[in-house]
Amino acid sequence: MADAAATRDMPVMQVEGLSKSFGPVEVLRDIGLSFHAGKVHAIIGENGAGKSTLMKILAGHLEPTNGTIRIDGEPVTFTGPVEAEARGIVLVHQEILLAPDLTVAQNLFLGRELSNGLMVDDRVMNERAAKAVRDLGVKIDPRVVVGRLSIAQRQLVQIARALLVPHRVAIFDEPTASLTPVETEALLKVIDDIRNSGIAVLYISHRLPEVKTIADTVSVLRDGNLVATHPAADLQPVDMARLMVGRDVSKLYPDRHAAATRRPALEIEDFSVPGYASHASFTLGKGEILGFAGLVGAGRTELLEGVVGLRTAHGAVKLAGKPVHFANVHDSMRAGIVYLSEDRKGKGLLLQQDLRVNLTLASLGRFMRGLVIDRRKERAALDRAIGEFDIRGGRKEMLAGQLSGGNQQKLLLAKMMMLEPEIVVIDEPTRGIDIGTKEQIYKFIARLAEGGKSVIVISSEMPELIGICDRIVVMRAGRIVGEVTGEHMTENEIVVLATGATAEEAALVAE
Amino acid sequence: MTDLAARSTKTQRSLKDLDLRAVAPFVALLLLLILGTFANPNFLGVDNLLNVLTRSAFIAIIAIGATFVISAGGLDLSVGSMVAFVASLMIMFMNSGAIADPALMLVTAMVLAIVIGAACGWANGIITTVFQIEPFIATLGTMGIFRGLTTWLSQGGAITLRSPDLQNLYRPAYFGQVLGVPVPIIIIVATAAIGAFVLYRTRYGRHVIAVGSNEDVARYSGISVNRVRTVTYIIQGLCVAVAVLLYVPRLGSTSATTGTLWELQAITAVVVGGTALRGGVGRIWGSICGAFILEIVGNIMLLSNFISEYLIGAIQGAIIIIAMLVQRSLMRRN
Amino acid sequence: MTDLAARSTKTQRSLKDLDLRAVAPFVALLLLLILGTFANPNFLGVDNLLNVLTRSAFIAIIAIGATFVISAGGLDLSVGSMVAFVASLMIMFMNSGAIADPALMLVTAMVLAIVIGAACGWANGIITTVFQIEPFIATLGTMGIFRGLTTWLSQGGAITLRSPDLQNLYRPAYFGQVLGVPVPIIIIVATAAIGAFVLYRTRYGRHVIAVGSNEDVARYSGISVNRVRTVTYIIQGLCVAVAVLLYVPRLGSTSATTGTLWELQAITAVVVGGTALRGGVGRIWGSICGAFILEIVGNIMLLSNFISEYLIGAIQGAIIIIAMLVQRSLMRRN
Amino acid sequence: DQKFTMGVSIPAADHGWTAGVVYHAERVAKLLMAEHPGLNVIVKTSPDAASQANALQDLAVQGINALVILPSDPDPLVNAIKQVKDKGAFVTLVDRAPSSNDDSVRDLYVAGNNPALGAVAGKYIKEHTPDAQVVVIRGLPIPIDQQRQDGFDKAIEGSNVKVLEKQFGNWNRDDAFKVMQDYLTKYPKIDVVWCQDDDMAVGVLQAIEQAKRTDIQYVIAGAGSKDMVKKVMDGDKLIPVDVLYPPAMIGTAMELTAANLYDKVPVRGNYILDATLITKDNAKDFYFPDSPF
Ligand SMILES: Nc1ncnc2c1ncn2[C@@H]1O[C@H](COP(=O)(O)OP(=O)(O)OP(=O)(O)O)[C@@H](O)[C@H]1O
Ligand SMILES: Nc1ncnc2c1ncn2[C@@H]1O[C@H](COP(=O)(O)OP(=O)(O)OP(=O)(O)O)[C@@H](O)[C@H]1O
Ligand SMILES: [Mg+2]
Ligand SMILES: [Mg+2]
Repeated sequence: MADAAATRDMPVMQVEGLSKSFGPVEVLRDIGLSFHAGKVHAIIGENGAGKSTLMKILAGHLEPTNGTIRIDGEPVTFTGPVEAEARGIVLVHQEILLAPDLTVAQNLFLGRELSNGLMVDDRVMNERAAKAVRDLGVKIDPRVVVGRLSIAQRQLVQIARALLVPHRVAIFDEPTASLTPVETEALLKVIDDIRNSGIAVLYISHRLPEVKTIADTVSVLRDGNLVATHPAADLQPVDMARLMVGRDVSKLYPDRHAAATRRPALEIEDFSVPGYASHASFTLGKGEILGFAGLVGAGRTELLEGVVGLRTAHGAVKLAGKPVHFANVHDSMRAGIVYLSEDRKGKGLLLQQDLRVNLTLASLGRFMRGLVIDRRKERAALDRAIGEFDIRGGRKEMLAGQLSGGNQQKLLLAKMMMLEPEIVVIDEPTRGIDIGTKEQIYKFIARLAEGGKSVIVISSEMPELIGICDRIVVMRAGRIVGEVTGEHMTENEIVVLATGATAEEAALVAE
Repeated sequence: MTDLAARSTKTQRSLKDLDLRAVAPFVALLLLLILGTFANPNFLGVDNLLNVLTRSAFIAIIAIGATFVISAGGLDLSVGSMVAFVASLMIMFMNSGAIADPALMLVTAMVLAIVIGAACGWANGIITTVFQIEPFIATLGTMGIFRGLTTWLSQGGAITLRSPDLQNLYRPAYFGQVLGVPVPIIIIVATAAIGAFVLYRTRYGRHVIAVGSNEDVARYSGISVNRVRTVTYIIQGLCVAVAVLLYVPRLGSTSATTGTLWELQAITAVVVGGTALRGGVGRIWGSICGAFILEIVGNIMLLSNFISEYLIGAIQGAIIIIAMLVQRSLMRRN
Repeated sequence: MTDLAARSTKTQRSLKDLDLRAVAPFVALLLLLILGTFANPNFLGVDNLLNVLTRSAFIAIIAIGATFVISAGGLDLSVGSMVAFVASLMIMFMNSGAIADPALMLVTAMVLAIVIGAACGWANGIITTVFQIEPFIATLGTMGIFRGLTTWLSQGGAITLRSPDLQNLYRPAYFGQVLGVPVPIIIIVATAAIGAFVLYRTRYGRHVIAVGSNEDVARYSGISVNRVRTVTYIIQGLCVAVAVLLYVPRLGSTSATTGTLWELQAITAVVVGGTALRGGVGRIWGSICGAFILEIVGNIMLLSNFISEYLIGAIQGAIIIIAMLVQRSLMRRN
Repeated sequence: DQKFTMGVSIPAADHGWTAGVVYHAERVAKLLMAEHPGLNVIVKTSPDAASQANALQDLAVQGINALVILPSDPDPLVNAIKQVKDKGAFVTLVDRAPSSNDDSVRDLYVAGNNPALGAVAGKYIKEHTPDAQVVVIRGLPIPIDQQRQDGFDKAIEGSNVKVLEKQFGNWNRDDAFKVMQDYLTKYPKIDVVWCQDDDMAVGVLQAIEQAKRTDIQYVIAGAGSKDMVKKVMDGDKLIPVDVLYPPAMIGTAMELTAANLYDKVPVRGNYILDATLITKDNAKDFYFPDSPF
C-alpha cells in the first residue's frame, strides 16, 4: 500500500527528546519520532500511555516540558493550535470539540469564515460544508445545529473541520472510536486518499486490525515511553497487542458457557420512544448477554434509555415476569437495572470532580454512616475499583476530566458496578479502550453473566458483539428488524439486517 | 458503500423547532395585546401603542447590547447606572457652554456621549476578561462606581440641561416623528437591524455565539475570546449611549435615580425574548419583543381599573412568569 | 498490570491547591481589616467588630442558602423581598393576638415564619424546575410577587410589632449575648455549621454539587435533579426565615422597602466567598466570609471620615472588584 | 469652647428631596463647626433602614454627644435610636415619626408636616377647582407617603373633588412620566394632577406637553425644589403653586441641637415646620439656586 505514495527521505515532522509532565507526574519521557510525507504513522498504546498528550503537543495545544519539534528540519515552538494549523498541522481530537449552538457549517468554518465584504457567506459555506461531510461518506445537513447530532455525527463533523484546513500533517486521535464499521470503512478510505496526496498522517486507534490495514509505520507507547517503532508490514495485530501490553493477549474474547437460562429477566413489549424507536419487543434472559447492533442513529441508545426511564416512552416492561413502570432512572436503578451511557463525558462523569466523588455518586446509599458519608469507606472503594478495573492516572485526587479517555470509561464502569445491579445495559462499552483493557472488560461482562446477571451490550463494533454475546438484536431506523444467534452471528448477516441492503452489498462492507 | 452510510438527518424537524423558539416571545406579546384590549378599550389605540413602544426605547436599545453580552456568555449589571453616568456627563458638557453654536454643541455632546459609553463598556470588558472576574461581580462593582460617580457629579440632586436653545433643538430627538412614526421607534428598529446584521451576518457575530457556546472551541479555532467578549461590552456601552441620546431630550435632566433597575429590566427583556443566560444563543428581535412585553405589562396594569395600586408589582411578576410559561409550552410542543 | 496503577499519590500538593482557593476570601478579609485600622482607630475595637459581625447576620445567613442554590446551578433573586414578606406576615400574626400567652405566641410566630419561608422557597423551586423557567426570570417574577404582596399587606405603610410585651420578650434574640457573644453571631455560626454539614457530609449535599456540575450526569446517576434543585430553594427559604427571626426583634417593624437589594448582596457574598455562579462548587464558610467583607467595607466607609458620602457607592464597588482581584491573583499563583 | 461630637444620620441622596437634605446637612455642618470650634459634626448617609441602623451603631462607636437623625423609614429604626439614646446622647428626630413618637425615643422632634403637605394641596384644589377630577401620583409605598395621602384625602373629604386614580411613581421622574402618559390615555378629561413631589412633576409636565392636552388646568407638586419654585416665581400656568416641605429642616434641627449642647436655648418636644403654600408672591423666599434640589 505504502509504495503507492511518494516517499521522501526528509521527514516532514520530527520530535526529539520530548517529555511532558503534569505537575509532578511525567506522562511522556524522551520521545523521538519522525513522520514522513505520504505515510500513515500509527501510534498505539494502552489507555493513559500518553498518546493524546503527544498529539496535543504536536498540534500546539500543550507545551512540551522538554524536547524539540522540527518541521522540515527546522525547530519550531507553537504558541497555540492556531499557529500549528498555520504551519499545516491539524488535529482531530479524541474528545468532541465543537460549539454545540452553531450549525455544522458554522463549526466547520469557525475562525475562518468565508465572507463577501462585511457579510459572512453562509450559502457558500453551507455548500462547501455539505461537500466536506459528503466526502467522508455521510450526509449531514450543514444547517443543523451540532448540539442535535449524535456523537458519531459530531465526530465526523470534527474530522471534516480539520481536513478543511490546508494541511501537511493530519493527526487523527481515535477517529473511529464512535463510528460503525460502515463509517469507519469510509473514513479509512478518506485517510488513504489523504496519504496518497502526499500528506503525513498520524493515526491513533485501539482497533488493531484497522491499524494493520491503514498504517505504514507503527510506534508503540507504553507508560509514557516509546517502546518500539516498526514497519506495519512486520507486525500482526497480536504482536501489536503484545508490544502495547507487555504480555501476550492471545484470546480477546472469553469462553462462554453457552447455557444461559431462558428464564426471562427483562421483557419488553411494544415499546416506543417517540421520535426514536417504535414498537420494539425483546426479551433478555437471566444470565444472558444480549447484543444490540445497528448503524449510527438506529435508535439503540434511545430505546434503552427509554427502557430505564431516562426518556419519555410507552410500552410494557416486565421484570422477572412482573410488570413494572420506571418513571425515572432512580426507579430502574432501585429495581436493579443500570445503564452506562455512551457519552461518558456529557452524561457519565463529573469531569470537574475527583475520582472518589464520581465513583460513589450513583451508589452513595452504600456509603452512609447514619446521615454522614463515610469518606474512608469511599476511599477504600476507590482503591478497590482502581485495582479491579485497572484505572490508571497520576494520583487518586485528580479530577475525572484529567484521566485519559479509556480510563474514564473504566471509571464509569466501576461507578455503575458499585450498584451491584441484576441487569446491566452498557452502551458502547469499549469505545476508546485499549486491547488489554478490552479483554478485561469482556471477561468482566462474561463473569457478570455467569454470576446470573443479565447484560445488554450496545455496540457498533460487530466483532465484539459476535465475540461476547449469546444473541444479537439488530435495529434499523428505530425498529427492531431481526435477531441473530449461533452461527448466524456473522458480520454479514448483521449488516444485511442493519442496512436493509442485499447480501452482496453487505458482503462488500463487511469484508 | 458511501450511499449506505448516507442516511437522512431530521432536518425539517429541527428547522421547524427552531422557528417556534424564535416565534414564542411574539406569541406571548400577542396574548398580552389581546389581554390588554379587555383591560381598557383605549389600549389598542394608536396613540397608546405608540406611547408604549416609544417609552420602551431605552430598555429595548439597551437590551440589544445585552443580547450581545449575554450570547457571548457574559452579563452586565451596570447598564442602568451607566445610563445615569453618561447622561450626566453629557448634560454637564452641554451646560459648560464650551461651544457657542447650539447645533455644533449638540453634535459634539452626542459624540462625547458615545465615546464615554464605549469607554465604560470597555472598562467592564477589561475587568471581566483580562482580570477574569465573574461578570456578575465585576459589573455589580462598576454599577456601584458609575452610580457613585453620578451621585457625586450631581451632588445628589438633579443635573438639568439649562440652555433653552439646546433643549428646543434637541427635543424632537425624543418627541419628534418621521412620517407619523416617533423617532425613538425608528431608532429602536435601526439599532436592532444593525445589531441583527452584526450578530447574524458578520464574522464577529459568529464569533460571539461561538464564544458563548464553548469558549475552548472558540479559542482553539483561533478566536481571541477576550477580545470578542470585550467588544460585546463595548457594544453594550454604545447601546447605552444611544439610549442616553434619547433619554436626555425627554426630560432634559438626570438625577441619581436615573436608570435604577434598568439592568434587571434589560436582562429580563433579553431572556423573555428567548436568549439563554448561559450564552451561545442570541435573539436580537426577541429582545426587542421582550422589552415591549415588559412595557406593555406595566401599561395594562395602569390602564386596567380593577387592580389595587399596591398589588401592581405582584401582578407584573406573575405576568412575566406566565409569559415565560407560554414560551416554554410552545417550545416543548415542537 | 495492576502495579502500574499504584503510582505515587501526591496528596500534599492538591490539598495546598484546594486550600488556597478556599482561603483566598479570608486573605481578602484580612487585608480589609488592615485597611480598616488605618481608617479609624476605633475600627479594631471589640465593640465595633462585634457590631459589624452581628449586623452581617442577615446577609450571611441568607448567603448560606444562596450557596446551596448557586452550587446546584440555580439563582434566587427573590430573597430580599421574601424577607419583607415573611417578616410582615410574622409581625401581623403577632399583632393579631390570636394567642394570649406571649411566649407561646412568639414560638408559634417563629414556627409560622419558618413554614412560610419554606413554602416561598418551594414555590421558587417548583417554578424553576417543574415549569423549567430560567431561575433568573422565575425568581425575578417571585421577587415582584413577594414585594407586591408585602406592599399590599402593609397598605403602603409600615407593619410594626405592637405588643410591648412581645417586643421585650423577643428583643434578646437580636440584642442578647451568650457568654459575651451576641446571639446573631452564634446563629450565623450554627446555621453555617449545619449548612456545611449538609453540603459536605451528606448524600444530599453531594447530589447538590453533582447537579450543579453536570445535570445530565446527575440524572444518569439516578439523582432526581428537580427534587434536589427544589430542595435547595427550600433551604434558601429556610435561611431567609432564620434571617427574619433575627430581623424582627432588631427593628420590630417592616415596610415595603425592607430587604431591597439584599439579593444582590447575598449573591455577591457568595461569589466573593469563592462559589462559582455556574454551579458545581459551594463554599459555605467562604460565603460567610463574603458577607463579612461586604459589611466591613460599609463599616470602613462609615468610620473613615474623609470620603464624600456621595462617593461611598463608587468606592464600595471598587473595593469589591479589588477583593475579587486579590482572590484571583492568589488562585492563579497556586 | 467645650468639645462635642454631633452625629447626623440621613438617607442617601437617592432622589431630589433627600439630595436637598444632604446638601443642607453639609452646609449647616460647616456653619456650626465654624461657629463652635469645639464641635465636630459627622454627617453619614445610608440607603435604607437596615444600613441606617448600622450607621447609628458606627456613629455610636465613634462616641457622639448628640444625634440628629432623619430616618429613611422610622419604625424599623426605633430600636437603634433607643440604643443611642440609652447611651446618653441627645437625640433629635427629624421629619419622619415612628408610630410611638415620645420621649423614650427622642428628645426633640423637628418635622415638616407630612399630613399637611397633602392637606394643603387638597385644600388648594378644593378651593380653586371645586369640581376637579384629579389624578394622583404617589411616591413609594412607605409611611410618609401614606400620611401625605391621608392628609390629602381628609382635606377633600365631602367636596366635589374627585380622585380618578392613585398610582405609585416611586419619586422618580421616569416612572412618573410613564404613569402620567397612561393617565392621559385612560382619562379623556383630567383637571388637576397632584404628584406629591417636585421630582415627579418634571416627568408629569413632559408627558402633558407631549400629549398636547389642554384640559389639565394645573399640577400641584410638593417639596420646594429650585426648579419648581422658579416656575412658580415665573408664573408658569401649569405650576401655579408648590407646597413647601423644605429639606432645609435638617439644618434647623442641627442648629437647635447645637443650641442644646451649648446650653443656649434648651429645646425639647416638638418643633413642626409648616407646609407653606408657595405662591408667586412668596416664592423668592424659598429659592436656593445653589442647592442641588
Ligand atoms: N490535564 C492533565 N492533568 C493531569 N494529568 C493528565 C492531564 N491530561 C492527561 N493526564 C494524564 O496523562 C496521562 C496520559 O494521558 P493521555 O490522554 O495522553 O492518554 P492516551 O494514551 O491518549 O490514553 P487513551 O487511550 O485512554 O486515550 C494519563 O495518565 C492522564 O491521566
Ligand atoms: N438532541 C437530539 N435532538 C434531535 N435528534 C437527535 C438528538 N440527538 C440525536 N438525535 C438523532 O437521533 C437519532 C439517533 O441517535 P443515535 O445516533 O444516538 O442513535 P444510536 O442508535 O444510539 O446510535 P449509536 O449508538 O451508534 O450512536 C439520530 O438520527 C440523531 O441525529
Ligand atoms: Mg487518548
Ligand atoms: Mg448510541
